[in-house]
Amino acid sequence: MIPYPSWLNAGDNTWQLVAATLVGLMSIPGIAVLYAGLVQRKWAVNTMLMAFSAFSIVLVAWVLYEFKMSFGSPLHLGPGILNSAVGKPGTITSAGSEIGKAGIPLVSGTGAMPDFRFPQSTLAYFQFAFAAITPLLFLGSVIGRMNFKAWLLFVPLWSGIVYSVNAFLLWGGGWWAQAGALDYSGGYVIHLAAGTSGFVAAAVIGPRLARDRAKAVPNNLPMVAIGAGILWLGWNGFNGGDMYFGGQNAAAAVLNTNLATAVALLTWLLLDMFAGPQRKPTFLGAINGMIVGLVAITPAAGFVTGVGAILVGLIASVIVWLSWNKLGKLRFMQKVDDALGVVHTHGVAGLVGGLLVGLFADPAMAVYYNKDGSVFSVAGLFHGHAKQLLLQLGAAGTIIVWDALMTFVILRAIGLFVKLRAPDEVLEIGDLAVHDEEAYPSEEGLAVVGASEAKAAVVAEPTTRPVAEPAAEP
Amino acid sequence: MIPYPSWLNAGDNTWQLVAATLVGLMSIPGIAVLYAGLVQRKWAVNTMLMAFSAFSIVLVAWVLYEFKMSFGSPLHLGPGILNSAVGKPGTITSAGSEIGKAGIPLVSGTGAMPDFRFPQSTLAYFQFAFAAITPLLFLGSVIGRMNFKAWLLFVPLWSGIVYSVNAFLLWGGGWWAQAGALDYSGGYVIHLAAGTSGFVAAAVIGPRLARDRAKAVPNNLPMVAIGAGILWLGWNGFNGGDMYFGGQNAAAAVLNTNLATAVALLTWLLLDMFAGPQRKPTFLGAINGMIVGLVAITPAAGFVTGVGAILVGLIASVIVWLSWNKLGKLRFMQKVDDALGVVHTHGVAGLVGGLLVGLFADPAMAVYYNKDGSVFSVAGLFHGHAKQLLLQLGAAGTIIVWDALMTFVILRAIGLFVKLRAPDEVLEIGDLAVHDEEAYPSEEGLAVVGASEAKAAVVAEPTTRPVAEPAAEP
Amino acid sequence: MIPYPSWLNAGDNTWQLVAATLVGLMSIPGIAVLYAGLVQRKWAVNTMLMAFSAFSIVLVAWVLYEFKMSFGSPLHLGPGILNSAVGKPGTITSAGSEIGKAGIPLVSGTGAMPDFRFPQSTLAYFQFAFAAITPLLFLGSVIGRMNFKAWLLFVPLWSGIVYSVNAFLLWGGGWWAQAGALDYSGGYVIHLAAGTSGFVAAAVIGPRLARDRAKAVPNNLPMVAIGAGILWLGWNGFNGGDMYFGGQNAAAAVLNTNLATAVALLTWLLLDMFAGPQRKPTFLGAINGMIVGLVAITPAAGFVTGVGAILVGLIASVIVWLSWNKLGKLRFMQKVDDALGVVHTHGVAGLVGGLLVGLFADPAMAVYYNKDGSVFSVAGLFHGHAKQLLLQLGAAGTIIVWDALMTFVILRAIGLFVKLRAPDEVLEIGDLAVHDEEAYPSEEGLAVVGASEAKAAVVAEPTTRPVAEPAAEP
Amino acid sequence: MKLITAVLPASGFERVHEALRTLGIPGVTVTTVFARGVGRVHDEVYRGTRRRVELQPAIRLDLLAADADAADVVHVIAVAGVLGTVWVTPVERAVRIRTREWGEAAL
Amino acid sequence: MKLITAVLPASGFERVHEALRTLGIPGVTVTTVFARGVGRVHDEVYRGTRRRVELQPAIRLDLLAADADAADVVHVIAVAGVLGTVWVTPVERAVRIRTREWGEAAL
Amino acid sequence: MKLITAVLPASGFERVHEALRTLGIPGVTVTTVFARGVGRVHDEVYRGTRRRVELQPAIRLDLLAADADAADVVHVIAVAGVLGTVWVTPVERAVRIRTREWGEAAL
Ligand SMILES: Nc1ncnc2c1ncn2[C@@H]1O[C@H](COP(=O)(O)OP(=O)(O)O)[C@@H](O)[C@H]1O
Ligand SMILES: Nc1ncnc2c1ncn2[C@@H]1O[C@H](COP(=O)(O)OP(=O)(O)O)[C@@H](O)[C@H]1O
Ligand SMILES: Nc1ncnc2c1ncn2[C@@H]1O[C@H](COP(=O)(O)OP(=O)(O)O)[C@@H](O)[C@H]1O
Repeated sequence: MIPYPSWLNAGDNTWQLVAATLVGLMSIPGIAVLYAGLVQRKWAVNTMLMAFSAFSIVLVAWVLYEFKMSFGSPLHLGPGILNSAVGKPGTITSAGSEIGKAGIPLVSGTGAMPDFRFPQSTLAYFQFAFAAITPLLFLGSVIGRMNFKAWLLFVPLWSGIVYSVNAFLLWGGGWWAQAGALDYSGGYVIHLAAGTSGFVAAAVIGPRLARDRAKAVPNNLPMVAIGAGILWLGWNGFNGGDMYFGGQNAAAAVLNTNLATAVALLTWLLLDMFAGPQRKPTFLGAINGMIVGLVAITPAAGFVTGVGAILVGLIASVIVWLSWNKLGKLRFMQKVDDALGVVHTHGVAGLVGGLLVGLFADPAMAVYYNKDGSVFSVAGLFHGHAKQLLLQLGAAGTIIVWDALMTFVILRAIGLFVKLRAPDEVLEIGDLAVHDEEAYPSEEGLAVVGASEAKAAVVAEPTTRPVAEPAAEP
Repeated sequence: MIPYPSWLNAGDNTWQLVAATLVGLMSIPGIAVLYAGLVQRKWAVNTMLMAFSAFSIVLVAWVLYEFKMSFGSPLHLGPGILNSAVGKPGTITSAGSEIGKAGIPLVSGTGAMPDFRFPQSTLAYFQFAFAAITPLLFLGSVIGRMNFKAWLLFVPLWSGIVYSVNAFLLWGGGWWAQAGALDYSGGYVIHLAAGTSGFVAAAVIGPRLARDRAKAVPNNLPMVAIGAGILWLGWNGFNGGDMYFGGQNAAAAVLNTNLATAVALLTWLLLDMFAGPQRKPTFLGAINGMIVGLVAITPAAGFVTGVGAILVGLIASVIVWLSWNKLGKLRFMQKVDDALGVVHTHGVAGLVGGLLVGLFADPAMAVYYNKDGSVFSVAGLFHGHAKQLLLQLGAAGTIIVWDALMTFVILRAIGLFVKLRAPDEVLEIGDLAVHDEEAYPSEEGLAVVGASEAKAAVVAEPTTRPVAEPAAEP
Repeated sequence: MIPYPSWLNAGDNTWQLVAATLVGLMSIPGIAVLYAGLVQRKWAVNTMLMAFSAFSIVLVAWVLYEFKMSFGSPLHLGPGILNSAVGKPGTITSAGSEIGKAGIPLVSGTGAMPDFRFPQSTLAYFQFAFAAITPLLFLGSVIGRMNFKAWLLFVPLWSGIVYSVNAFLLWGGGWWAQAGALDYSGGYVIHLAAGTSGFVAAAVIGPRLARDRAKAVPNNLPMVAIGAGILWLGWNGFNGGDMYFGGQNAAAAVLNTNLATAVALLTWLLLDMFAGPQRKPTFLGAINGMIVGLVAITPAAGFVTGVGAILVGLIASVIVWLSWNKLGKLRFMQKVDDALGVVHTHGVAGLVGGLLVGLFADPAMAVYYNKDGSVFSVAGLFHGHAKQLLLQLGAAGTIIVWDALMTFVILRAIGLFVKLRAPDEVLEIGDLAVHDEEAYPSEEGLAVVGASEAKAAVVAEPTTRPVAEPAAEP
Repeated sequence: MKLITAVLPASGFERVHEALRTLGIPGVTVTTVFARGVGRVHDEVYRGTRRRVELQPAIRLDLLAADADAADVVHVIAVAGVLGTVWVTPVERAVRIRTREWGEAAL
Repeated sequence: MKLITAVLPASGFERVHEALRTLGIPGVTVTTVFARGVGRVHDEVYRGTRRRVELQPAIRLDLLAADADAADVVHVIAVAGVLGTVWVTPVERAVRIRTREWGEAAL
Repeated sequence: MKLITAVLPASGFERVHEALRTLGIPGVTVTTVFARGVGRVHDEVYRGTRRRVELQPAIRLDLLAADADAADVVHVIAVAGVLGTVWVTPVERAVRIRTREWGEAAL
């Protein structure tokens, strides 16, 4: 008896499943508690529930239609980019599509990469984790006013219409992939998408209450640290898994990811200390820097060397720091209430990282090997391949336009049936009005009343006097 | 020089160790902080210490006698089920039993599964993680009144007498395994067991103080989110590891687990929104749904297809929602103070999941392969094997009766030597009385007094005046 | 096309990357939130930022010079130990050093161990995680008064000068490794080093404010539980990864690690209950015991049997409990303000564990296998190799002297340029003074003022009256 | 008009509050405070360091009452409570903001 | 000298505080309290168990004013506020510790 | 009988509390409040947004004293403290619930 077929390699399958689990942890509990700690106390529960429910919704959509739209056979909608912009929807719930060998029609078997060594369920689950984290990221733009029901509708529509096109174009063998645009593990598909869509959604839905914007301080920084730590280390799976094998490029991607992140964190920290308005190191600034580094290295992780990773971290952190502290203070930007600044830390950072691939991608960084010993790898402008930068620009433009447009359309369409914003009197109160729950419930409030059935018991409770009595002895 | 013997496959060994680590994380910090956030503030420390100490106790018991009782050679106690209900106790602390090849006498080499490809220490550690989480789960039934010393005695006894029998019967090649009853990774052995034993223990130990029951609100929902997130993703190891190899069935089990969980979470959410008493989505309701999905798919994970997983999530969530909101409100159920409702989310959910295996198990889901290319798999009622449902019922009945009975006996026995409940005046106060610690200590209390040795220093501290002075300048 | 070269084994590479990720998680968020929960509320942000920034700094130093100093070719500085005490500094940022096969000049290819089966980036990243956690550990000694800028300078200097020597001597094939001293995964290199350097640093920098020392209660025990849980399970990678392969010895190291930890936790718990001053089980005591077990088994994990692991846990826990509760109360020890007691839980525990290797190391615990089937393993005093104890003593002495001395020198040198302590008026206030942030910000403070630009908006906000109105209805 | 202030142990507060409701006192302001003598003096011990906590959490209750009712209210509190202290201070005037009612009408 | 105490809903507090600043009142002590009638009575529901929370978080404001100013201050608070209650108690003497000023000079 | 109320900076509170203990004052009610002037006015900056925090955490102390002792108590507080304000209001009657003692006996 043997445990699995010969096309399957337990090492590669394990790596992929572990990478997927790490990416899953980045969403739940990672982003959920990172954002729960960053928002006002009165919105923490709402934020977490939006995260948990979006994660669930995307998985259901994913197995029912979205995976095939992202990684299936192309749906030929017209000429040019329309010929391979999205896949035919379909389910992946049968036994065959769970335990059969993984494959992406336009990629596997075309010589673009080696045969997968794991089953389709591994590929589907790994890619689900990426699809799921994307709405969670731009949740940061719309928290504090979005109607919960509208969110439940928005997520499957956005994921099915927007995300699947992003993924198909760059990873499913779609038009931009064929043209040669690169996105190692989601600088465009995920982060630029989240930044763009979040910003548009924030504009369409409108700002939080003025009073909330003025008073929006975080509520729990250690909670932020937990989310941030899980994000950082979880990113080992996020970027490490996109070679699809537990090989040398995966390891290099992991090291580069950490390196760019460390540099970006320190860069932001030093900018805060020596150029910031208050000239002090701040924890939340460092975390911003960290996220910028993680996001910016994402499209580049396995394509650049360590030097490239250091430069990506440095450049992205400086640019986003300026974007955050200067651009973000402009009247124009203040009009749109991107609550947690996703447009900077994910949108700008993802864009910068994607363009830097066009500069720094180094052909010496072997992704795969040909049988003859030659390597499969990619090159950017600094390695004699100027066209790569154009390709990166083109792909970025496509993502920005498509995502912005469709986010707008989807929200307006939902707005016909359901209010996009919760009513102001609900916003005044927050979690308690939306969910009858609050983040840190206090018994004091209740000591004061008690549940009606319980009250009689409490008031009459015979233990009160004798128990309290000894306390008076001294 | 070679790193390991040829029977060992690093991919499979890695998968198994990672799976074990994920299950370990589900207990510590997962369950520990999930429960710490759900209990009253005054019981958070007690809850966490019970979790950490039970985790430790089970490991010591595991290597000294329990692993062999669960997965060793059978102890022939009589005819029928008694002939193979439990293994002979023994230690696994020698070099040979740590680095030798793994084996389960009644399973390995019988043709029921392929040879293990990892050492005995991997098997022992993996299975320990399951043994350890079980008492942590039913801890949720008894928190807020159980005497800590009684807990320290209860855990090794329950684990040795009850858990090892459950495990041996279904996983160690015992009577029910031989008969063909199925439990992919612990719907019965762990969750039905925890639900049953927790309920009985809650009844035997008696309820919390009436005042505590009335005021028992959670204290920290983001903490709950952390525990819940770790539970969800950790379950990838919980269910993914039970094929014992990093193969196609492991991947399918992971995908199915997530799918059932997502469906169950959304089902509970929608029930709360459209059928619940307050018609609002709640975070803790969603978490309940999540746990129900995870538990219900556990006995089925690698036996059903994606469709099966969706149905398991849906059916289990509806049934447990009703059990929680309707059955749980009955006077009868209210009498037993199952503090966190473990009987619903683990007991009922595990039972429902186990029975649904008898319906949905699909022979197309290959667990292993025979050399001739045919597959080893199992079938339920809907795939022509009606008997499976009976087997599932029988195994469930055995677990319920044995666990309920022995939990009762063990607690009564312990009660002869140690009080099962802490005294009422201790219960009034909680953590501070039991451990001299509280969950969120405040310096205000101390500012007010200070430690006696330190007081002199503080009062006389020369810095106070000059330091405070500048504050008055403006 | 093939995914990776034939010298690479995906299973081993995956194990190593996962182990590294687990160790990374131990630092971020593990230690960061463990310490953030243990310190006074007013120092939580400072502690976390020091942790995140040290983690980043070490990685940058690591790829630029430190990895080569720890695991590169020896720098011949003189006779004897000076001949192989540290490696030649150099970068590892080129493509070749990222995707080429891993190697340690003085170890690989010398017959001391099998050839690596993963790339250099895996080795570099794995070892980075150890280098990074070391300063985070002794951060616990100096929190609550160290100047943040001095910390930013101290970390790269200490890591480059002290850590790299420790690592080279014992792991990089340096003098003590050649002599036969053993440190499975860092009892000396990391924990003894952290304990020693932390204690010296605490002495050099001076104590916290007397008022702070008197009132230093932890602020969040569930946060401590999260950090502690991640530490425990993360240690599966910490000790499991040091065989460098996903083999039988890795599995045994994991099981032994957990076993020693469980025993040490329970030992401390029982000592607190039956010998402690207040005769009560305490959560933070249990966590101390847990850390002691983890630390003490670290140098021994794959060298001892299960019985050895139990003894290591038991002996170390008793000794450190006495050290903590008796030695630590002496006037001499009180003079040095080792804020979180790192000298006990890491220094003493690491030393005890290292010496116990000299007693319990069991030749039956195969680390690697020779082609002829014989095993490579080590033996301690109880297995006929008395010299091992002397070697362990010698290596410990070297570490203690070198680390103490250089920590002193480095700090004094930094002190010439930057104040080592923050000024007293900053210490009075804590996080708010250093970072303009606090751990649990409250909107109450702000409700009271509001940001100046925002105030107008708030005061004039038209919604206030109508929104508040309905509240008055009942 | 009088201001009646009571400092009560947290555990006994429900009884007093219930008694006041029965009496028909609608408005009451509740503050969480620290007081001595309202709970057991206890130690907290973190990582082996013992600290005495002499002030325990308690509940402070402020309520306005008409001159005529003040004695009754104090009596009710004293009877319903187990531990704690009550005191009465004179109030010169009171305003209910919503209705702008002054004096005893504002109660 | 008078002590003026106001219990206000948290959301209306900024307006009152701002009004007082405009009036030039420097010292004020703010306490977070629980009060009835200052917010919507609501339920909290955890895991299916409903509990009524009748007392909502509110802000209590204490400030000392000279006899002559007391009426003005009360008026300002009543006009700027929306809900809540204000009352005035007599104060016999006050000391500003830093300057050791007594009486109305201490304000 | 008098009610003496002091608002003190948190850091100076120990000294005052200690002084009162030396004076033999057993009962005292402590509330955590927000006050101005008791600490450095500072800014909090989260993610680049600066907010001024003018009210700092402080400690409010209420204690009842016999008419004869009130002046002494105020004096002790004023001497032991560094910053803050103290004021005295008249109390008409006090009850210690446990013993049902009235008036000055209740102190
Ligand atoms: N008699 C009272 N004693 C103490 N506090 C009171 C009294 N009356 C009102 N308050 C405080 O003022 C708050 C609002 O008062 P209320 O009279 O209920 O105003 P409204 O009728 O406008 O809602 C109350 O919740 C309470 O805290
Ligand atoms: N008129 C007042 N009413 C109420 N509280 C006051 C008053 N004056 C001062 N306080 C309280 O005392 C604290 C310190 O008073 P302040 O006069 O500002 O002292 P200093 O001038 O020494 O800083 C204030 O923040 C406030 O809380
Ligand atoms: N003189 C006082 N001034 C202010 N508060 C007091 C005074 N006396 C008692 N209290 C408050 O009431 C609480 C209980 O009073 P105490 O006289 O100690 O009651 P008992 O003697 O019944 O324990 C005290 O902790 C304190 O908060």
